[in-house]
Amino acid sequence: MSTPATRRPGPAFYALLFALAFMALGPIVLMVSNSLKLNVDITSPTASLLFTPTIRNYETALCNFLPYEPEHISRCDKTFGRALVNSLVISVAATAITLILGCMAAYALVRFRFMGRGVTSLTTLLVRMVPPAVLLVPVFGIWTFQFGIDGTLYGIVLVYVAMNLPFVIWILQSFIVQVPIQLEEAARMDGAGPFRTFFLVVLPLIRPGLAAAAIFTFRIAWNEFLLANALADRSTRTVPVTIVNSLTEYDIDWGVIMATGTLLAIPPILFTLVASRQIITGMTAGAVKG
Amino acid sequence: MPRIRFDRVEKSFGRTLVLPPLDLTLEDGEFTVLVGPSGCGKSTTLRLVAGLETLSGGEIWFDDRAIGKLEPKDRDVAMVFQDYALYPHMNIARNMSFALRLARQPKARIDSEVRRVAEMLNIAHLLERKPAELSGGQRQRVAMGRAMVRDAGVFLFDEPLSNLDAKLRARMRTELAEMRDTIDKNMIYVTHDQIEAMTLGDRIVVMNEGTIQQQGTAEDLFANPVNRFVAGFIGSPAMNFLDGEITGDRVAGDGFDLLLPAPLARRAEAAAGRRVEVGIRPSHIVLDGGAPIDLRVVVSEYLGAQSVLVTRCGAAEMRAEIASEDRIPTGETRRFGILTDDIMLFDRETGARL
Amino acid sequence: MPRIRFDRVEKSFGRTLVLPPLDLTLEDGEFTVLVGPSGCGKSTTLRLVAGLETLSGGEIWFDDRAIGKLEPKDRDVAMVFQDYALYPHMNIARNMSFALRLARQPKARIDSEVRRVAEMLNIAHLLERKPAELSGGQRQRVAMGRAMVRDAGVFLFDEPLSNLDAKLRARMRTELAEMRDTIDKNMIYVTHDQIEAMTLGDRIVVMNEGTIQQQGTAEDLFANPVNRFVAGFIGSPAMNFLDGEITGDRVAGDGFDLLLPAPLARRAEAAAGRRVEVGIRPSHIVLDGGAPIDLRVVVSEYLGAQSVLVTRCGAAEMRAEIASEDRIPTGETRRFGILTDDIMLFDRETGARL
Amino acid sequence: DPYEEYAGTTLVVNFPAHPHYDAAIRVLDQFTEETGIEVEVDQLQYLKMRERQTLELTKDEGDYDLIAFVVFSKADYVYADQLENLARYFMNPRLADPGYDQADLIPGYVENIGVAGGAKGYLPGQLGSAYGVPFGAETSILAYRTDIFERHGLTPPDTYEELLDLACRIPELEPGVGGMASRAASGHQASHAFLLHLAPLGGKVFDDAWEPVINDEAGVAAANALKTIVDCGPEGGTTFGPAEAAAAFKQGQAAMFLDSIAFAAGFEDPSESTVAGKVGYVMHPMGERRASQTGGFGLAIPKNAPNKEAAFLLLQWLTSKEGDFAVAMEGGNPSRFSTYADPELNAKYPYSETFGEALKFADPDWRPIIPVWGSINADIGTTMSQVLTEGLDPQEALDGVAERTRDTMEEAGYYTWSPAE
Amino acid sequence: MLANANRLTPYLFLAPAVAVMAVALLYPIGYMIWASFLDWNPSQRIGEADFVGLRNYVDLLGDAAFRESFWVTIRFAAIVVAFEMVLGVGLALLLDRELRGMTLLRTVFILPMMIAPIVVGLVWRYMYHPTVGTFNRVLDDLGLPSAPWLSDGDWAFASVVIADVWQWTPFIFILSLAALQSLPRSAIEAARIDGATGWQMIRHIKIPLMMPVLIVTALLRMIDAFKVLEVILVLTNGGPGLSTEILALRISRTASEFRELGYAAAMSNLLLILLLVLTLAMFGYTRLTEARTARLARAREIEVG
Ligand SMILES: Nc1ncnc2c1ncn2[C@@H]1O[C@H](COP(=O)(O)OP(=O)(O)OP(=O)(O)O)[C@@H](O)[C@H]1O
Ligand SMILES: Nc1ncnc2c1ncn2[C@@H]1O[C@H](COP(=O)(O)OP(=O)(O)OP(=O)(O)O)[C@@H](O)[C@H]1O
Ligand SMILES: [Mg+2]
Ligand SMILES: [Mg+2]
Repeated sequence: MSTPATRRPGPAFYALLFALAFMALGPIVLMVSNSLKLNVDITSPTASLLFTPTIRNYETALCNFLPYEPEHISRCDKTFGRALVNSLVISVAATAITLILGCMAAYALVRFRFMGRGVTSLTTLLVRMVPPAVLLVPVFGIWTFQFGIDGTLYGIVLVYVAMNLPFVIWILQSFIVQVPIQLEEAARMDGAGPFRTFFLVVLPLIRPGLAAAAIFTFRIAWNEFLLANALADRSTRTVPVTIVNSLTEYDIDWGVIMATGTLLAIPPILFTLVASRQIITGMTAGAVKG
Repeated sequence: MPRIRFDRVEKSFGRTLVLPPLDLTLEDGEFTVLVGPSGCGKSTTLRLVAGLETLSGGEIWFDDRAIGKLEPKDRDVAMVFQDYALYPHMNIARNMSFALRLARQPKARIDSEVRRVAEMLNIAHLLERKPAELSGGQRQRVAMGRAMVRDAGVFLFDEPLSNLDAKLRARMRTELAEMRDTIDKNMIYVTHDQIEAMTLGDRIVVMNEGTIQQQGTAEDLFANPVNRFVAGFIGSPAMNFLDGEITGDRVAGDGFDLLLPAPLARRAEAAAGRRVEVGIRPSHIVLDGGAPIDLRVVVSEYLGAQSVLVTRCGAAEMRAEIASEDRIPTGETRRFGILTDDIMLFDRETGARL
Repeated sequence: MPRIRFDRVEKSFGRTLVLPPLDLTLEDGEFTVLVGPSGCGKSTTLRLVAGLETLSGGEIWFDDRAIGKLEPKDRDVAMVFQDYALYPHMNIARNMSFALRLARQPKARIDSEVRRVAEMLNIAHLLERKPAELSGGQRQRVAMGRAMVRDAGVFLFDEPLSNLDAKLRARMRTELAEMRDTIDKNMIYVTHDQIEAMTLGDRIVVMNEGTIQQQGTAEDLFANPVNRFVAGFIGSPAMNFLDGEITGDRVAGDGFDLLLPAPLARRAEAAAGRRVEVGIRPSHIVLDGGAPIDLRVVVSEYLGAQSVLVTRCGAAEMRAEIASEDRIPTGETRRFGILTDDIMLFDRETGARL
Repeated sequence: DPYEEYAGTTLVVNFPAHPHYDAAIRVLDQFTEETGIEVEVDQLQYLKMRERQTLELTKDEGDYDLIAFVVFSKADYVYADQLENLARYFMNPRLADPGYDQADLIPGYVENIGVAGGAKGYLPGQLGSAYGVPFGAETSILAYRTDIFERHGLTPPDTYEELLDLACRIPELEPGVGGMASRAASGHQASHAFLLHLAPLGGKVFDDAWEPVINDEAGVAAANALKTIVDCGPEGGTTFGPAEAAAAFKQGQAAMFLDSIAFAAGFEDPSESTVAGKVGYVMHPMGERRASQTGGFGLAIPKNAPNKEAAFLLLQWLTSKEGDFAVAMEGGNPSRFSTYADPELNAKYPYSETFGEALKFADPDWRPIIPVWGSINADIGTTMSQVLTEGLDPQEALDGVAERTRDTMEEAGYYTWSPAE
Repeated sequence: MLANANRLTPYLFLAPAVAVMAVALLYPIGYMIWASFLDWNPSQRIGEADFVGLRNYVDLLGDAAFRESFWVTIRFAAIVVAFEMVLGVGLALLLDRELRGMTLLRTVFILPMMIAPIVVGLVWRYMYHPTVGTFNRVLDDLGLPSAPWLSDGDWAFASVVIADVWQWTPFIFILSLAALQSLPRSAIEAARIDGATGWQMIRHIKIPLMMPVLIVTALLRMIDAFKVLEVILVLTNGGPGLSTEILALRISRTASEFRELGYAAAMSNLLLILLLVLTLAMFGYTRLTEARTARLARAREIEVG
């Protein structure tokens, strides 16, 4: 119903929260602060909390976006911008498609008893157990020689959708189960067929689950490296691929890595902020008596 | 609008048999009220008509169409759920208009229809709220409104007014009665409220443990119950039952000995010596006149114009309904009169009325 | 057991003010019934006592302890929720025993207590089922049972019998009455059922839109309502109201002209010429005797022993309660009698009783 | 003009992310200017590049016209018949530049990177033939801190004895400074570090009949040398990859560094290095013999390349005297003696001469380049890591490696022709 | 609902997802199963590889490194899943309240998961660095001896576990939080009235009601823990020795570094079987279906086909 009367949390709660937040954030703060340092400062054994921040690393990472040419950069990697766009397109598309297909399948597995349900559901889980490393070569071969979609964005989206579907299907099942079935009954009485019942009634009510699944799916699609590296060609490469590709064995440019890592983290964090707003209480309050 | 016919309909949940084979016909345009004790299968019966449960056996016919396998949306049925089942993510207006929107009705029609029904239900000021922000009775009214905006052939109401106050309930009753009279729908209505059952139903069907005990008009059931169950179930306060034995044209038991009226005596003749239960309605126990009986008044329950006296006749409890003006002190034993013309006799084993 | 005192308690949900400052005292060991139209704030009041809602203002006192900020578990309160709120993952037995198990009662005691209450509620055969496998009324009984097994100081009942049939309801009423008499608890009971309100309540509190209209015994409220609202709310069928005007010791209006009894006439004097509403209870319209009035019978509603006649007096609707034996043909205009000793007058603007 | 026909073509080349190729990319504009051939570079981390190429080369028509390949890919690509034999191009008078001067190319590099089909299949020999040209090839040298050595009157080591002695003596003389920074992380790094010492100490992985001899005396000596170096090196050395090892040296945490010449430029860059200007370079010390590492990259034309001839022109241009010099001036690693001898280069990079000298001892066979090398390499690396961190006995460890290696070789068919024992 | 539905409906709902998975996963997996009977290097197309029957599997039995990494994997998965479940669920319970700035705070706890694994690996590698790393610096400031974070087998294992727990606890956290927020509020109110204290509420109401989600979450996390790759690759590359060489890493190296695809496929098939057995043993088929079928809502399903 409405906000329940809860006792204000005590200082212990805040202390614990602070400690946990510190642990969660520590490495990230380190990453961000190192991204503002010169390499000498990062690796110097005497480094301290005090340093003069520099945006050089960001200039390097983003050099092809800058209107000017920073002098410390001897060579500008022109692909970052394009990769960013690719990454965005791929992850958003993959997330959207995965969620839609996944929740539909989950719904079927939860609400219908039909021939092949057990097998379907277990197989779904099974395909998630295969490490991508072994799938790499066959996927590349099939995409290239059979489907002819190597190097295309939708080729990558396809494999991401498939990879994430099992997760989405399984996780959403347990959220769909919790939707009071009476609501679906009501919708059917109101003349909705199964699809409209699902999209108009069930889907809005599993928003917390969807949001959680979306965060996760987006994250995988955004950060995935292995398959993207194999399937993407020069024009469809994603940001993680460009990052990894710029690492050398000879000289880890910590500053630039941290800067790129920070930049790379921004879109999924924004996505998380938006999505986690959907994880809200009491979606089904007031629906039924029971 | 269809005539609904249950043809040996069965329903069980797992091993729990809820409806043993059930036959029932609901005529076109009829307002049928289902009553029966909690858990007797009323909701299940409605849900079978709606298509929300699969039949375990038998068939349901809408006119001459077997609908047992049809999807709910193809049955043209509107329903008010006992547990409301409101869409928690839609506001009230959208809850009520959902079916119309699905049917792609013109927006203007939807709005005016929703407003009309909402006003009738006193919830017009709540249209923007979500179900979670409503009181129990308001939710129930939304559930009601959701069915009433629709133009279905069959309406199913599952205790739609149980959480409303008497006044609103009376008003809703009137609305429903009007709806029953003006539009030609087939309506099935489940209620525990005797007044609703009696005032609304063209026909009342009394169920117990999944089987139909009796069906007929309110007067039929009240005046001529076929068995002890119906007699005890219909009428409020409920009929009193006294264990007795028939000897000749009298029936006697612990604390009473009554002369049976001629027609009843004739019917009872066959049962001479049999152990029976004597049914006496509280309204047939009067202060003056009738066959005398001594009752000890235990409690007097004030109900407004009437009061109910809880009394003891031997070990048995007897309730009598009297006008509140006639104050009876409790604790005393007093002579009352029984209008023996109206008493009923039931076989103590089978419960059948003699 | 505590005495519960509401001290200028306020509650609003966002911008919706539900309870304007409310003062109310519930004595130790008292059984208080809250009645009022749907949405008037009854459940909110109970939830405030339970600690499920935060106060927007004021304070609630249990004896001399301010409990406004206490957690529900520290208030020693048992509650039956209007929407049941059963634990979906526990079977019935575990639902009912949850509080006892939390309190680490001995297992044997828990079992026997649960069984006792379950039997009383007719749900002993369902103890192994999950809530989802129960009918609406059965769920409600579980909700009831869950509170009744407990030994709390305050019991809160939110329409606990609304989905039960008349018979079971009568039985539960008796149980509750017994509980009220034998154990010394503070009980607050919300109901829409007039009979429950009248038979159970030591005191009845009538609320409307969050404010208390009147409190007192059932007879107080029925016989001496302070305003039109209470008069119209208490009593079933509800009081009839006719617009009229006072001239001298008469009150007249469309289709009627009644001589006021002396005491009322005296009180009405001050209001001479004022527009009033005349309140006449359906039971005070009789077939013989009384002040004559012509009424056109529109509908006759059969209620068992009684029937309600819906009649027209001018444009207004009047209901009369008569014994079912006295059949009155509908459609005819007939002379009835009004027992003028019992009529009431209300100011048409303020609703206050004259 | 040999280039005329191809002017306007866009070549797609696949280069690793590596300082040498960074330098090469900087001179590509010059190539385009001179020839009218456009070049588009796809630069990848070198292991990823290898993975990508593995997949890419199986296609019917590939994306790349010219690839840079890691030296140990030579076996895989040539074996799978995925590289063009360069003979076709050097034979073609319209393409081959008469002034190319093959003799100027450093032989150790060419043999190691470019040629296959001779002895053992992966080495030069009578029937060998070139599939690639070294470009960005590397050898090992010893870098040391001149200031520390001067302060304590030390001379840079020329033999392993001296090296190991100094490696452990310096931490005593100069507290907080490790003797020598070396890569040693589990896997490829530890294996690489071990092999770096194996050849100078007189060992080999296989004998001429492909029998593993890694566990002989020289092998054990190499393992012990590595262990000594890591033990006396900077703290946490067992987790170092080359970058960390170099970083430790740059930060002054080690007095010596024995690894590829490719790191030298970084040491001299004051924006990264705290020891710039204080580094001296000498040849890889000798044990039984002088044998420095050979490695790095070569350029090759894939069989499925769309523009092979233009690609050859680019390959030839980059590895020509002029190209090699231009790249070297940008900070690359020359592949020609003439470049190393160039005074202009020496003026800019004073250490070049030492490097040129060291290259004469570059050993093309310091590690086998055969298709099954990957798993053997990993096994050596893991086992070495156990020697370094878990105190596993070197002899025992290497015996184990030898045994497993033999099984691998057996399975791969290397003993098909040798009589069973 | 659930009664009287068209028998095609479930298949229509499933079809798109199944089609995508069949084309993009099952088909390649089919290849991989076939590949486990081949001697296949990635420079070959599959048709060119030699059929070797069960040789890859036979070799696996005698592969000591594989055995070792098998146990490392099991240990790793068990430990991280246990830690992450406890931490993640605990955190979710802690943050399941309506305070100001909650969305932001929740995002903070989700952050670690959003950082690219490769970057996570590098950041932690930096923090574990023997001299300039954060941890040793702190130890140093506290006057404690520095720890061999990545250079000792047991320490490295622990370090890898810590990094994984840091990165993946958010996974459990979000899903538990979403589950908590979807709980029927009325049951919680009832329990408060029944006198449940915070812990009892968690123990008797929240956890049991979250169970379907928790089971699936633990299961998915376990499966993923068996596939963790990038972070370990960057942190230790499986070392020192084989102390952190989990199977996924070994499989990936076998495929790309050793170029023995058939052997890698055989390993991954064994991993698959292991996971399946573990899944069924730990959760049981019934518990799994229970997570799917209605424990809560009115227990009805559509029966068709
Ligand atoms: N969360 C909420 N937000 C806004 N308004 C609310 C909320 N909860 C209840 N209300 C409003 O407060 C008023 C009182 O509600 P309450 O539930 O106390 O009514 P009630 O007297 O119990 O009614 P009923 O008999 O219908 O159960 C209602 O008008 C309702 O719409
Ligand atoms: N899913 C189920 N599994 C097992 N038994 C069930 C299930 N649903 C209902 N029942 C049982 O079927 C019987 C009939 O239920 P139904 O809901 O039709 O009762 P009802 O007549 O509507 O009662 P009420 O007046 O209490 O709502 C009840 O005894 C109930 O316990
Ligand atoms: Mg029901
Ligand atoms: Mg209420």
